[in-house]
Amino acid sequence: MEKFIQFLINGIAIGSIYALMTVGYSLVYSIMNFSNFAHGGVIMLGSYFGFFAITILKAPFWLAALIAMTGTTLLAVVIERLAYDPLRRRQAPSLYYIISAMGISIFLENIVLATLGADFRNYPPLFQTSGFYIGGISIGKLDVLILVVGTISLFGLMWLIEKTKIGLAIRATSFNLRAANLMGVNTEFVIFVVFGLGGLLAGLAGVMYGLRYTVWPQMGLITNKAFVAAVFGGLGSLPGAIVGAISLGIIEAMATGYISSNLRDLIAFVLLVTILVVRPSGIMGKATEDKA
Amino acid sequence: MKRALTLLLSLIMIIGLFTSCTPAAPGADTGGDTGEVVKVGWIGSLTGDQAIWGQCERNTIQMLVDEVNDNGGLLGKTLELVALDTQGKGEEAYTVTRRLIEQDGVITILGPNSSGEALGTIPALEAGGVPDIATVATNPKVTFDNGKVNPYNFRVCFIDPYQGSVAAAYAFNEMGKTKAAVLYDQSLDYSTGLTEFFIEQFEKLGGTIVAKEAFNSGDQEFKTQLTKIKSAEPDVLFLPYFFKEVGLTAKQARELGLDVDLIGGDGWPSEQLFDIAKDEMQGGLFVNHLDYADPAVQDYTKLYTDEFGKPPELNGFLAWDAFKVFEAAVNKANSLDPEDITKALEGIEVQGITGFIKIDPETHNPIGKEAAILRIEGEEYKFVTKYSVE
Amino acid sequence: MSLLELRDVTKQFGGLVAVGDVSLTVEQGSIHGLIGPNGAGKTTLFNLITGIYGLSGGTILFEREPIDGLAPFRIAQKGITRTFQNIRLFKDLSVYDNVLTACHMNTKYSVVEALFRLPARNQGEKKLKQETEILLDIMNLTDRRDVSAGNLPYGFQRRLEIARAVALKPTLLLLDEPAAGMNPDETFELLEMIKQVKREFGLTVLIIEHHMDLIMNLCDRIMVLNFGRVLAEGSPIEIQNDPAVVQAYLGEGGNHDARY
Amino acid sequence: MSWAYITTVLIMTGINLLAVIGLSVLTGFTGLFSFGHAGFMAIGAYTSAILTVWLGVPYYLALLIAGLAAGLISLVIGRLTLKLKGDYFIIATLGFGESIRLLFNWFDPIGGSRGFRIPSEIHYTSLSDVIIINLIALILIANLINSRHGRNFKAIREEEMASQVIGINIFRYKMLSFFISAVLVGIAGGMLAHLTHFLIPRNFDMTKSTFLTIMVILGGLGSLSGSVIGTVVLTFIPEFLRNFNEWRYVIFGFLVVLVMVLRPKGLMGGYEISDLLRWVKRRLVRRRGEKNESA
Repeated sequence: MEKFIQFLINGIAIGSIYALMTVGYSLVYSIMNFSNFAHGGVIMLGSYFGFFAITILKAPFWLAALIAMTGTTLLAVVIERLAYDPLRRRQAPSLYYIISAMGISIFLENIVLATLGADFRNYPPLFQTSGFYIGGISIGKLDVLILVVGTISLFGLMWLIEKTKIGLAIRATSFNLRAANLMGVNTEFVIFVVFGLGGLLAGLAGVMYGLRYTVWPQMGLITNKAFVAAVFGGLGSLPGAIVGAISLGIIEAMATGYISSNLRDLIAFVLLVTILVVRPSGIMGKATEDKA
Repeated sequence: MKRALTLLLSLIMIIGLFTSCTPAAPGADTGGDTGEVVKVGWIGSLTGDQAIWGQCERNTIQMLVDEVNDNGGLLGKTLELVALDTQGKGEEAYTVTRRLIEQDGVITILGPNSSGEALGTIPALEAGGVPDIATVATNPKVTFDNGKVNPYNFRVCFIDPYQGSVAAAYAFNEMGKTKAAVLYDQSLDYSTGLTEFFIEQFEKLGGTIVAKEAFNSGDQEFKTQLTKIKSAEPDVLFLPYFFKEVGLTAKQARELGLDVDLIGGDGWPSEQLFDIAKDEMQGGLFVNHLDYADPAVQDYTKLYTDEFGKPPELNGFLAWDAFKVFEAAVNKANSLDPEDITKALEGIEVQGITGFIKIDPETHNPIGKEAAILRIEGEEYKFVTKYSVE
Repeated sequence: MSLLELRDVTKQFGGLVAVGDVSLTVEQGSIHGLIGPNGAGKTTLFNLITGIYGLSGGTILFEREPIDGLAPFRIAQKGITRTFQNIRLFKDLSVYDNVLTACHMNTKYSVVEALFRLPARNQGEKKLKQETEILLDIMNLTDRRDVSAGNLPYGFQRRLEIARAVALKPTLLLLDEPAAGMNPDETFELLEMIKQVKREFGLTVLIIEHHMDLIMNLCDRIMVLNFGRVLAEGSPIEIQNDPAVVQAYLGEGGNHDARY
Repeated sequence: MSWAYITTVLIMTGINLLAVIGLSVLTGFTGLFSFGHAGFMAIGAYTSAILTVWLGVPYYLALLIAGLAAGLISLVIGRLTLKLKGDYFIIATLGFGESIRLLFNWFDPIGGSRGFRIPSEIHYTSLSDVIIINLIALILIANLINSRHGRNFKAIREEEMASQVIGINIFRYKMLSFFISAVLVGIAGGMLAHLTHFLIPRNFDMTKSTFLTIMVILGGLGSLSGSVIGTVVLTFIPEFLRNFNEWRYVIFGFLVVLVMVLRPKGLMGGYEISDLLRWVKRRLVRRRGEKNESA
């Protein structure tokens, strides 16, 4: 039982990191209907921004996070302008966006590699790495921090989307971009904001990830897990993204814990396909019938 | 119809753009040892997830090539290094090796920095008749397979079975450990190799493996595996992989309250290990090629640090030795012909910084290299003892 | 003889009844009109007949066999095909290829025969090409056979969609607002064309349309839907004189051109 | 450039080309995107290697069986995932590719993550093998594309619902397309295995799948000649860029985005070389006509 709870806690801890990544990706998906494979690259740069803010600018942690988030927000918006906007003007199918995103991702990873080198970089420790202990169960302090920060920011995002005017515009646009445009929503601006928010979350995810682990050019690959999590939960659904990410974390922990650490990812994949066979739009995704 | 024209034009432009690049690239002429220049190749990861090791090797060899040229060159000729990226992939290593041999006309290839790449070079080297001296390719099959030696593959590092057995024997015999746990990277050949031979040796000596858990390259979260390991109550934990994951493992293990002795292989030593988990790594023991207190080691470390602003990774030392072996072979053969160099390499003896190297003509492995056991104390790797099995 | 029969057909989305207890009989060889205000459930009915939506209740018989629950392509293979309100052509393919693609069922050569260009494939292709050319002629599309479907003028797109549907050699053709967005001349031309293909291919037609002229001229019988339910059913004369229809649908003054 | 090196690059190009022809059927003609085809490549590579090394099966037969093995797995995976829409399918294929790699890493009898060596006495993939196999594949696939079955692929790419109502069993055709692509990619894997004579699962990662897909897209969706050109250009570009080492993929990534932005339909944009020749011929005829008139 103690072991089960420890596995559960481990699962939630890694799941909350996935969640931070998944939500930014899913948000962009909900508007643009394509998988933004550049998200991982932006997260990676967020990690670097935060790292350099701390080590070179000697910024305190909260300021470094802020700087990183500002940086990635700008980066995400610039990427949107340069790589996606021209495609949108041509009404290119989503395949082209995905390839463009792939190109960006290759570019970002390798430019960091070429300029900063392949070194692993490490955030100075924020706390000692002892955990809290409850009985024999350990809870990492960083995990708690990530969970708290993650929850606050995700609730903030939900509030923004549910309660504000721009949130309404985002919801309208995600429902139907063209119709929203006809209804007088400035969809250009909405897209701008959405990419900005995606970048903001990527920055936060990057800093948290860097703080928890290390920073290096290939770290963006971890977002593959976030894509899987998003599909688990249902693409384009924010609650789905969170549910999907946390469940993926727990599934991985349980598969490692009770079945085999060798086959962890395989088990996660089999479960993913099983869920998709039963619910083709994920756990929380809307099952849509094609309109004729 | 205009579209068809733009299409044609863009095609021509793109092709034109890249063909025009070629002449600008160094070493694109027909190669061979024309005139006073002779080329030596290096291959390895400059991109991809093992780039950190490849970059250090390339830097080291460039440094050595410059030094040779400052001292009058190799057999009177200016040495030129052609260093090419493999992205850490076997098939890329194959293409790159062919290119170095056929186009650049290199006389010997140094590197690569992993077995996965080195195994890809075998057919290319056999087709081209040029020797390769691998730096850190520890899989036995690189030089010797099914009772047959690969004629053109050599190496200066010791092989997986040796390291794994040394770690196991040391843990059992010297540390008195009987219950070992292993965490390993199942997608990394180096890690699975060490694991296999560690377990074999440890069980042979009479110890038990109480837990064997895996992860995949790219993973950074090991807590669940460590939770399982903790509940198996081992008295030693073997971590046969590279320092980034080693540091993270140590951190997470301590967080879980898993206070057990750590032991590992030559993937450990790096300045960066201390950035990740200095406190958590204290007292950790690992098998290595060299003693860091050795003056030769310190000279090189200083030279490298002065030149590149950061200390070398372990691969740098082996790259150094690979180059020295190459240089010695050329001088012994007194020839710049690849076949002559290959012959000279068999049985050559060189005092490297990772120890005394003698290439066994039967297996093309260095023989008599003793493993060193080092302990982490503060920010230093303290030499404990030389150690060997069988 | 009844070709298509709907019995108490019902479709609900969530709790919302889009089509409720609709019964309808379409006679072989007739042209049957389907009218009603926007949102009355006309297109939904088409989606139910062609199998794009599943039924919530009732049953659909085609040539006296139930077809509900079959996949759309099976229903098409049985001889029911359709056009779409918001034109769905293969936009990047040429006019010729659009029709040629739709002919695919008129020959049966296999994948292996295709891979190796065996005689069966060559004969089949020859036959399809002839059929396509004939059809393009009938639909007056031969001049534009190499144009991408997406680049055709609107009226031609509608026409091409009908040509593509007819290429299947269906028994029953469902037309969803074929005259939408056309000017009176084009509408008239379309009317003639529908009559022609019907005659030539021995079709039965079920048509949704807002152009009252077209409907009243073309149809043998008309069904009026309102809020997903049948409001009236009868000959064009009966419908025009039905007080419920006049009140609910044709509105003030019985203006024939009124859209809603 | 020396001929031996060019030969090497040409063989590489040919292996990539076969895989790209396969993916072109799936992505270019049927409009389905897969990030898991490296998995099929791995299956083909390992199957052929096991056949030639352990069972002494001749090279060409081993390739054929390798292709069929990949095809067989594709039918199972396709059955489960081809009903999924858009990005759900993409992510599912991504998961499949990673899982296959994991399985090969884990499965020790064929070397696990330490790789599988093909002894040097076994046949090496040669330039003529590559040319023969690619020619056959190109002719067969061109035949298929120019048939009712090929047109059904394109119909599905253009408009799924319209395809259904003209009686196309879209699931069956997607399966067929997925199967064909897996077979060709599997054979390409077998050729690759017999070129480097060494197999290691980490070579079949997602980057590989992405790279193949990028070749299809840059060549132009729905154009076989585009795929050929895309493959040749994209295999040669990194070779020319080799001396840039670390900067190579920076430039490559930039180029990918550039092409997408400037010419999103790819180099050939749905046209075939034959269309281009026809167009040039028509221009020439017209010009001659004009000259004659003015004379």
